[in-house]
Amino acid sequence: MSNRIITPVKEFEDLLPQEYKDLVADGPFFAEKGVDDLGTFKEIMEQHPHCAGCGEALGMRLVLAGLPTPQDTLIIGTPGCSFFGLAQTALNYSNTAFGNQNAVASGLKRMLQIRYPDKHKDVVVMVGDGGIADIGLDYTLHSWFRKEKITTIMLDNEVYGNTGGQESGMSKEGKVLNMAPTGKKFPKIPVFELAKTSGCCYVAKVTIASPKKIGKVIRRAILIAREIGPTYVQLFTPCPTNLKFAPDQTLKVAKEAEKDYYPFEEFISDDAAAYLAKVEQAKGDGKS
Amino acid sequence: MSNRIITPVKEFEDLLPQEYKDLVADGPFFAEKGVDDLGTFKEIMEQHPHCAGCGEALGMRLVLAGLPTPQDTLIIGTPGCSFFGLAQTALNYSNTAFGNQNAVASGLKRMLQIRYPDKHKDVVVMVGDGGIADIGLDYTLHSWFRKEKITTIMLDNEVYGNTGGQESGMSKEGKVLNMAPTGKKFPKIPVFELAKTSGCCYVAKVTIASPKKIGKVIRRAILIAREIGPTYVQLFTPCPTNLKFAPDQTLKVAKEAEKDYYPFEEFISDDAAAYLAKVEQAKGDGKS
Amino acid sequence: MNIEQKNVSPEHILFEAPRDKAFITGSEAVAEAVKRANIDMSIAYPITPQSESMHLIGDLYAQGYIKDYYRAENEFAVMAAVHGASLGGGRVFTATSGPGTLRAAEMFPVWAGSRQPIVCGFMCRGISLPPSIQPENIEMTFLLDSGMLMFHAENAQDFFDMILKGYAIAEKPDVHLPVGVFVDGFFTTHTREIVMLPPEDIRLSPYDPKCSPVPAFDMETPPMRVVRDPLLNKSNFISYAANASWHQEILAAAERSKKYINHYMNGLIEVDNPKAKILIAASGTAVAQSREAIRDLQAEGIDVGLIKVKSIRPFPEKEIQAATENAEIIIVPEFNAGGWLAREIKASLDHNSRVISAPRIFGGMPMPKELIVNEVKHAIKKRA
Amino acid sequence: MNIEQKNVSPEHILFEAPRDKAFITGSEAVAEAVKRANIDMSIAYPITPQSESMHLIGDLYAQGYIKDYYRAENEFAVMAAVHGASLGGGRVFTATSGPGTLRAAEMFPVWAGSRQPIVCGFMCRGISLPPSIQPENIEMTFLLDSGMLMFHAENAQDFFDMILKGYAIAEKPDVHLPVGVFVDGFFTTHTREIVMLPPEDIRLSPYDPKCSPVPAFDMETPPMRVVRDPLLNKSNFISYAANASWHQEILAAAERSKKYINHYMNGLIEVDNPKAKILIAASGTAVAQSREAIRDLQAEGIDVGLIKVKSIRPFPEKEIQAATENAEIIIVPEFNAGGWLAREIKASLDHNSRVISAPRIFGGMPMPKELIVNEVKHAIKKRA
Amino acid sequence: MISNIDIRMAGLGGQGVVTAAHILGTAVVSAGKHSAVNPFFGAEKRLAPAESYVRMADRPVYDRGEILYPDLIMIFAPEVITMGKSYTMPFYSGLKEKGLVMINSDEPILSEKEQAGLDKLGATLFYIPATKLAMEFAGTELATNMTMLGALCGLVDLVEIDTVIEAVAQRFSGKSKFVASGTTAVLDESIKSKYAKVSLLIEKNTTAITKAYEYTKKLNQSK
Amino acid sequence: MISNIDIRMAGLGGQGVVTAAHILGTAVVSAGKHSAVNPFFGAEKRLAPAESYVRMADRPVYDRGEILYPDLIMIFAPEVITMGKSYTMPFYSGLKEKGLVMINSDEPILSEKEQAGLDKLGATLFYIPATKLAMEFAGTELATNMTMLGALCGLVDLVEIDTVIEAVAQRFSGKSKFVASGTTAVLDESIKSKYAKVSLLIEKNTTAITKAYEYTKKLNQSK
Amino acid sequence: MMGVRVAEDKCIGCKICIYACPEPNVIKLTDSKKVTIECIKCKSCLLCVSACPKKALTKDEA
Amino acid sequence: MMGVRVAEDKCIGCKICIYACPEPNVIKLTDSKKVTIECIKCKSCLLCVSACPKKALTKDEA
Ligand SMILES: Cc1ncc(C[n+]2csc(CCOP(=O)(O)OP(=O)(O)O)c2C)c(N)n1
Ligand SMILES: Cc1ncc(C[n+]2csc(CCOP(=O)(O)OP(=O)(O)O)c2C)c(N)n1
Ligand code: SF4
Ligand code: SF4
Ligand code: SF4
Ligand code: SF4
Ligand code: SF4
Ligand code: SF4
Ligand SMILES: [Mg+2]
Ligand SMILES: [Mg+2]
Repeated sequence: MSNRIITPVKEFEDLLPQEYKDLVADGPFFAEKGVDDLGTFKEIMEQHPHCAGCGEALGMRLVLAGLPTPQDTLIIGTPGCSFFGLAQTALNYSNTAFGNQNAVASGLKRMLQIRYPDKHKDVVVMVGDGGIADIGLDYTLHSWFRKEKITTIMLDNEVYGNTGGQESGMSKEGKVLNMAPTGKKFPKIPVFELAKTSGCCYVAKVTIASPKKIGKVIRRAILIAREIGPTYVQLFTPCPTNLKFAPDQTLKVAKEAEKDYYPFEEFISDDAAAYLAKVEQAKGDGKS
Repeated sequence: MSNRIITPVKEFEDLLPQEYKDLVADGPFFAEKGVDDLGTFKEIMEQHPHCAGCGEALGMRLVLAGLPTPQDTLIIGTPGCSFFGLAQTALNYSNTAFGNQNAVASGLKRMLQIRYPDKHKDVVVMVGDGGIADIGLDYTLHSWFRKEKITTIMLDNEVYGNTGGQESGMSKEGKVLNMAPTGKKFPKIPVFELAKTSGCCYVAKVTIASPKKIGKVIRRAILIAREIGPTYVQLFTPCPTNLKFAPDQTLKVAKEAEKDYYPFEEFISDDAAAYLAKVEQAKGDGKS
Repeated sequence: MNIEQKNVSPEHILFEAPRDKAFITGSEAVAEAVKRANIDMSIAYPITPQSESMHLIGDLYAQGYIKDYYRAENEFAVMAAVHGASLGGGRVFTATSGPGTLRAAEMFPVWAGSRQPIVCGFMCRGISLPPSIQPENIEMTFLLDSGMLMFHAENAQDFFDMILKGYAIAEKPDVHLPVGVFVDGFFTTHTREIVMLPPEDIRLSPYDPKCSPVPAFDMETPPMRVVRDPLLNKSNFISYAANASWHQEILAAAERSKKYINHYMNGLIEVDNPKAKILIAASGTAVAQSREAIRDLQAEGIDVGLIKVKSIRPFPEKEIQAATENAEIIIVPEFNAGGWLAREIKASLDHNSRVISAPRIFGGMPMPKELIVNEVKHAIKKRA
Repeated sequence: MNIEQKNVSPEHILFEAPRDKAFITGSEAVAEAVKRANIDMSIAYPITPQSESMHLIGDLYAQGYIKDYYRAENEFAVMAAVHGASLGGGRVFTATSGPGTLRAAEMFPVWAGSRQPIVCGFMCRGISLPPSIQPENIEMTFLLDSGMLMFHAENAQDFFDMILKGYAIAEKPDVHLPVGVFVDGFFTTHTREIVMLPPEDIRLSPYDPKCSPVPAFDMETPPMRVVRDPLLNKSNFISYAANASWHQEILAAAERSKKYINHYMNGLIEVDNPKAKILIAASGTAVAQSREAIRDLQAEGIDVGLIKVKSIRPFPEKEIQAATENAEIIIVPEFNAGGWLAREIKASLDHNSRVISAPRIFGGMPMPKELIVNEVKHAIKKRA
Repeated sequence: MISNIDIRMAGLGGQGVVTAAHILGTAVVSAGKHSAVNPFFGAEKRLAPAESYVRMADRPVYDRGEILYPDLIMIFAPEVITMGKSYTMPFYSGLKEKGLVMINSDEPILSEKEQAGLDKLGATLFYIPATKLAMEFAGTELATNMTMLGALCGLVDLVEIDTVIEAVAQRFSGKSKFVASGTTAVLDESIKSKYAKVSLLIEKNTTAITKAYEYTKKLNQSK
Repeated sequence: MISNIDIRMAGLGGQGVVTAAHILGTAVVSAGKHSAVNPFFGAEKRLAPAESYVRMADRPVYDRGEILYPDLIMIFAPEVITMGKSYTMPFYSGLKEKGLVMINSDEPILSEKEQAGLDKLGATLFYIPATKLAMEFAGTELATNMTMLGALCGLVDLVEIDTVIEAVAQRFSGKSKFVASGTTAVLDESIKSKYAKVSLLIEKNTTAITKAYEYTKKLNQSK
Repeated sequence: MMGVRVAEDKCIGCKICIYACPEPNVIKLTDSKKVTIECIKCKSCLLCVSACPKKALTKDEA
Repeated sequence: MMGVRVAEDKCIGCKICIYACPEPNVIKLTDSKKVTIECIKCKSCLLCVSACPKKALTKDEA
C-alpha cells in the first residue's frame, strides 16, 4: 500500500474519525515501529471485546506491533477468539470457515505474487491452536509441504476459547475441560516438531511473557517467508476465562509455562539462516 | 468370529459356491497361515480388476496373507485402487468417503471394544498414499495423537492411481504427472517421520520386493496395535499404469526403489519393543 | 452412573412412564434424552450453539451413562467416526450446527446409504459470510435429499421427545435410516423452559444389531465376498441397477417410516383449528412464534389455524394437502433466507398461489409475533 | 503460450467472433473455455469425472495461459484456496464432482457471502453409498440455497459457452456472485461431440478488481476498521440487520443477474414449440434425451414441446409460469433420486398437478428416449 | 401479583445476568406459572456486554429470543449506560409505555437526553446500589445479580421472595450443572470460587437478596 | 452410405476401444455428418473390460451414454466372450434385429447357445483376424483397434476409408492431447511407445487399417 | 468499576506495564517518561498492576 | 492371449513367482513342489516370468 492511499485529502480531513487521523499521524504505516515502541505510537488494533486479561489479545497486540511492514500485511484468520481483536485492526483481515486459513492464505499469496510481482505482500495467518492443530492440520501441513511463502502464527491458549472452553489438541495432557470430562488423554500435539519435519524454514516457540522476543521472532518469520519459505511461530497466550485463573494472573501463567514446558525455542534452516544474517546485518537488526 | 459361523451346515453344503467351500477347507480362517504359506492355501482375496502387473494388488495380497487373525480382522478402506481388490476379499471391508478412514476406524475400534471386550478385533486401515497423506492427513495424524489401537497401512504407489495418474503428496519431487504438468514441486511427504513424532508405537517402511518382510511387519504392526497403540506400515507398491512402466517391471521398480530411496526401516517404541519381545518369544516368531 | 437404569420399550418411556416438570434449556433436554437412550458411544466437536449439549453428554460419559466418548478433530471426523461406531453395531449420538453440518455434509448421505440408525442433533445457525452464530435454519435445505429422516422440533420438549422417538423409528428393521433432529439454535438450545421428563431410572433397551437390514461390521457373519465384480467403476447394468435399487430402497424405507412417525410422534403434522380459512404452516421455532401470533389474532377475532410440520423428511405431502383443503390463505413463516419450507409446501399443493412465503427471518433476528400478525392481515387485505 | 491472445469483450467472444467446428469431449470444451477466459489462477483436485478437465487446465498452465496452478490437498482446500486467490483480486477457475462438491460444501456459501465472481465447474456424479462414480446430479440439490448462480449445461457446447458467460455475468459489478456451471458428468464430460469454438487468439479482458462491490484484499485500499464491534457474536440488532441485509443483497444480486443471463444466455429458459399442450421441462442431459424423445413422439404425431431450464439459480419462476400457461401435461425427467427440478417447477406453478416428476433416473443409468416417450404416452392415457 | 411481564436484564459479562434470569424463571415456574428465559445469543466475554431475558405469564409462553418490547429493564452496571457497553442503544429502547427501569448505581447517571426519553415513555426509574449491597452483605461484587433480584422482588410483585431464595439454593446446590452459552457458564460460575463452601455461598446470597428486597420494599412504600 | 447407426465396441483395457471410437467419430464428423462418441462410464484397468460407443447420423445426435440397442457390435478380443470379460452378457444383448457382429478372432469362438441367440436375431457375424493383421502390418497387437476399424469400413459403408486414415493421423499427430477417462488415455496412448516416431506410428497404422479394409472388402464381396 | 491509577512519583517509565496490557492504546508513555492510562478503554484486568516492578499502579476503586 | 507356461523340469519350487504375482490364487505349489498356473485368472503381466530365477516360466503365446 502506498502511503498516498491513506493520506487524507486536506479538504476532507475534518470529516474523518479521530482514530483514522491518529493512525495516519502516529501509526506504524508511515514510520516503522516495533514492539519496543509500544506506548509511543498509535497501534493498529483498537478496543476489542476480548475478556479482561486475555492472553490472546495481548499476544496479538505484540505480534501486530512486530509486523515489519503493516501497510502491506494481510492477515488471514479463522473463527476463534482472535477474530474479535483482528476484526478491530486496521489491516485487511479475512475470516471465513474454521480451519481453512492456510489454504486461503496459499491462494491469496500466490495471487498477490501475480498481481504485485515487485512488492512484498506479507500474508500472515494468525489463529488459535484449535484452528491450526485440530480442524486445520491438513491445510497447515500441506501449505508447509508446498513451501508456500506465508507465516503461520498459532495463538496457543491450550483450549477452544471462543466456543467456551473445550479440549483442544494443544491442551495439556490430563487437563479436565469441556468435552474432556475425565481429562485429556494425550499430550499437546507436537506442532513445533511437525513444522520442522514438514518444510518450515523458520520455527519459533515463545510466550507472551517475552514481549521483545515476540517482536524479534515475528520479524524474522515474516522476512524469511518473503524470500525462503514457510515459517511458523507458536505463541503461548493463556486464556484466563477458560483455563479458569484470575485475569491478573495471565502473565504469571505464561512465565511459569516458559520455565516449565514452554521454553523459547527457535529453528532456522540453513538457507533461512544465511538470508537472515544478510538482512539483519543490513538492518542492524538481530542484536536485541 | 467363531469358526462355527463359517462352517457350512452339512445339509446345505452343496448349495454353497466352490469358492466358499475352498475358503473353509483351505483358507486361513481355521488354520493359521502366513506369507510363507502362499501357494498352498486358499487366499481370501479373489479375482480382482486391478491392472495387469499392479504393485498395489500384489501388496494387498501379501498384507492379507500376513494378517495374524483374519477371522477377526476388519478392513477400513477408502476410494482408490485398493477398493477393487479389497471389495473382492472375504473380510468385512468398508469404504465410504475419501480420506475418512482413520476416523471411521477410530469409531469402529472403540465400538468393537465395547461390544467384544474379551476379544481382539483387529481394525486395519489399508488405503492409498493420497488417501492417507493428502485428503486424510488430519484424520490419520489425529488417530495417532489419540492413540487409537489401529493399524494403518499405506499402499504407496506415489500417484493417484484410481483417478488416472495425478500427483500425490507422496509422488517424487520433479515427477511430471497429471495436475503436476511441470513436475512435482516438493518432496515426498515424510509420513514415516510424522508417524514417529505423532504417537505411533511401531512404524515400518517396506516394499513389495520384500514379501517376507511384509509378512513380519504386518504381524508386528497388528499385534502391537492390539495392546500398545497405533502402528503404521508404509508399503511401496508401484503402479505400472500411471507411472508408465511395463507391467512386468513392477518388482524391478520396487527393488530399485529399495536400494535407492525406499530402504527398509523400522521404528519400535520402548513399550512396543518390550511387548513384542514377549509375544514373539512366546510364539517363536521374529526369527524369520 | 449414580442410578441403576431399567431397560424399557420406547412405548413405555414415551407413553406410559409418569413425567415430572423440569425447567431446563434445550441443551439440557438433549442430555436428558441421551441419558435415557442407552447410547453406547458419542463423539463431539464444539460449535455454537451445539456445544453445551455435547458438554453435558461428556458429563454423562464421565458418570457412566455412555461407554465411550471423545472430542474429534472436526465435524467430518465426528460424522465419519460415528459412522464407524455405528458400523460396529452399537447405538450412537452426536450433534452439530451450521458450518459443522456443512463441513460434514458428505457423511450424511453415507449414513443413509449404509442404512445406519444414527440420531444426530442439528442446532441450526447461520452459515456463510458475514459470520453469524445466530439462529437460522438454512442448513436444513442442504440436507433435504441426503436420505436422512428429518424432524424439526418446536421447543425443548419436542427436542427431548424427538431424540428418543428418533431411535425408536430409526431402528425399526424396515426403516434403519439415520434421523436428524433439528432445532432452531439458541431459540431452543438456550431457552430455559418447562419440559416434562420421564424418570431417570429407565432407559431404552439396547440396540440390537441383528435386527438390521445390513449386518454389523464385526466379522461375526460369514464374510463371503458379495459380488463377482465390485459395484464401483463399472459400466455394468447390474451394478447400475443394484445402485439404483439400493437408493430406491432408502426412499422406500423413508416411506415405511411414516407409520412409525404416526405412532410415536402422533402424525407427521399437527393441526390446530383445521377449519380456519387462514392457516399458518410452520416448523420449529416459527411454530412457537406463530402460536403467539394466533393468540393475538384470535383475540382480534381473526380465525387462524396452525399446521405444525414435524417431519420434514419424509415430507407430509398428503397430510398437508388434506389439512389445507379448505384453506384460502397459507402463511409460511421461516427462519432462513431461502424459504425452503414454503417451497416444499408449494410443491405439495395444487393451487399453491394460496401459499405466502413470509415472514422470512434471517441474520439472527427473532421473529416477533407482530410480524406474523401483520403478514396475516396483509394477506387478508390483499385477498379482499 | 504458443499464441498471442488479444483481450476482447465477452460480447465479441460470444456473439461476434467466427466459430469453427471441433469434435471434442466436454472436458476439452472446459479447457477451451478456460483458455479463452484469461484466468489468473486455477487449483485442482482429482475426482472422476472432473479430472480430465483439470488435467487439461494444468496443461494450459504449463503452456502459459494461466499464471499459477497447483493440486491442492482436497476439495475443501481447493475451494478455500480459490476463495483466497479471488480475494486477492484475480480471476480463478476450478471444478469438482459429487463427493468433492459435498466435501467443500461449506465454502460455496462463503464465496457468495464474499461476493466473489468465481466460476466453478461441477461435473455431477453419484454420491453416497453404494459407491458410484457414474452420472447423477443429486449434488445440485445441496447447493440450491448456497447463494451461487447455477447454470445447467445440456452438452459440451453449453459447457463451453456457459463458462465464458459465467464470467461475464458473475463479474458485473451489480452481480458479483459465484457461478456454478453444472453438467451431468460423463454424459457431457466424456462424450465427444461437435462444439463450435471461437478462435484461440482472443480471450476475455482481464478481471478488474476495482469494479467490485467489495474491495480486493490487497492492502491497497485504506484499511480502516469497519465497525466499532465485530459483527459476529453479538446480540446486536445492528449486526443482525447488517447480516440480514447482506444476505438480502446476495439474493437481490441474483435477481439483478437475470438481465445479464437474458443478454448472454438468451434467456433463463429456452422454449421449443411453446403451444404444445404437452411439455417436457428439463435441464442438463435430460434435455438432450428429451430432444430425442420429442423427435420420436412428433414422428408418431404426438405434439410435444420442450422447456430447457438453463438457469437453476436464479430460478426462472416467472418464465416457466408464462411458458406453461397452456400446458396440460408437464413431464420433468431427471437424473437424480430426489426430483429436485420437479419440486422447483411445482413450487413455481399454480395448478401443479400438471407436473409429472418422471422418469427419474439414478445409479448411473442412461435415460433411453424410450422411457420419456412412454412417460408421455402414459400421461396422455391417464388424462384421457 | 403481576402475571404477564417481559424483563430485559443488561450487564457485563461475568456479572451473572444469565444466572439472575435463570433464578427468576425457576422461581416463577415453581410458583406454578409459566416462564421462558434466554440469554442474548452470542458469546459472552468477561466485562463485555451481556443480556438476558425473562418472560413470565399465567399461560404458556411460546415466544422466545431477545425481548424487543420489555415491560421492565434491569441495568446491572452503570457502564452499560455510561460507556455504551450495551447491545441496545439507548439502553431503554423498546421499553413499553409506563415501563419500569432499575439501574444498579449509587447515584443518578442518566444524561438529560436519556432522562427525557424515559419521561416521554412515562417510565418509572429506580436507582439501586446493588453492588454496594452485594459487597456489604455477601462480601463480593459478584453477588450483584443477587441484590438486583432481591431489589426487583421488592419493587414488583412478581413472585414470593422465598421462592426466589429457594431457586437460588437450587441453582447453586450443584445437583445439576449450570448450562449456558459459551463462556457464560464459566463466568457466571466464578462466584463459587469466592466461597469455601456451597452452603456459605447460598447463605450469603440469601442474605444479600433479602437485604436488597427489604431495601426496595421500603423504597417502594416510601414512594 | 449408411447414415444412422449405433455401434458398441467391446474389448479389454489397453486395446484402444476408446481411441477407435474417437477416430471413427472424427471421421464421420469431418465427412460432414453428425456423431457423438463416448466410452463406458467407469475407470478402465489394463486388461479389464472396456467399452465404447459411437452414434452417427445425418441429423444432430442428442442421445448419449451407453448404447443399449446397438445396430453393430465390435468385439476387440475373444476373451470378452470366452472369459466373460464384458459388462454386457451375453455380449450381443440389446443388438437390434438383423444387426451386425464383428469379432476379432482367427476362428469361431461362439458357443452353440450364443450362435443360436444371434441366429434368432437374424444377425450377421464376421470373424476378423484383427490382431493377426495388426501384428503382421503394424508389428504390434496394440494396433488391433486400427485393423478393427479398417475391417469395419470394409464391411459397412459408413465413411470413406481415407477419411478414417486422416482421422488417425489427426489423433496421433500430437496437436492436441488425447482426452479420455482415468487411465484410459494412458492405456490407449501406450501404442505410441512402440514407435520411435509419430510419423512411423501413423504410417504403420495406416497400413494396418488399409490392409484390414481390403481384407473385409473382399470378404464382403465374396459373401 | 474500571480503571487503574498511576502513582507518577513511583513510575520509572520502564514500559513493562505497556507490554503487559491486553488492550491496545490504553497505557501510553508521556514525554516525561511516565505512563498514563486511558481508563475508558481499560478492562481492569490488573495485569499492569501485577507487572509493574515499582508498584506504581493500583486499581482505581472509585 | 493370457497365460504363462511352466517348464516343470526347470522349476525348483522356490515360490518366488508366487510372491511376485499380483493375482491371488493363480500360482500354486503342487505336492511335487512345482508350480501350476491357473491361466483363466492370469493377466499375463509376466511378473512371475521376470521373477523366476530358473527361467522356468514363459509367456503362453497360444
Ligand atoms: C466447521 C466449524 N466447526 C466448528 C466451529 C466452531 N468454532 C469456532 S471457533 C472454535 C474454537 C476455536 O478454538 P481455537 O482455534 O483454539 O481459538 P481460540 O478461540 O481458543 O482462540 C470452534 C470450535 C466453526 N466455526 N466451524
Ligand atoms: C471427496 C473426494 N474427493 C476425491 C475423490 C476421488 N478419488 C477417488 S480415489 C482418489 C485417488 C486415490 O489415490 P490414492 O489414495 O493414492 O490411491 P490409489 O488409487 O493410488 O491406490 C481420488 C482423488 C473422492 N472419491 N472423494
Ligand atoms: S475466552 Fe479466553 S481467549 Fe477468548 S477472549 Fe476470553 S480470555 Fe481471551
Ligand atoms: S492404476 Fe495402478 S494402482 Fe491402480 S490398479 Fe492399475 S496398476 Fe494398480
Ligand atoms: S511498569 Fe510501573 S514503572 Fe514501569 S512504566 Fe509501567 S507504571 Fe511505570
Ligand atoms: S488493568 Fe488491564 S486493561 Fe487496564 S490498563 Fe491495566 S493491563 Fe490494561
Ligand atoms: S520362481 Fe520359478 S523356480 Fe521358483 S517356483 Fe516359480 S517357477 Fe518354480
Ligand atoms: S503373468 Fe502375472 S498374473 Fe499371470 S501368473 Fe504370472 S504374475 Fe500372475
Ligand atoms: Mg485456542
Ligand atoms: Mg496412490
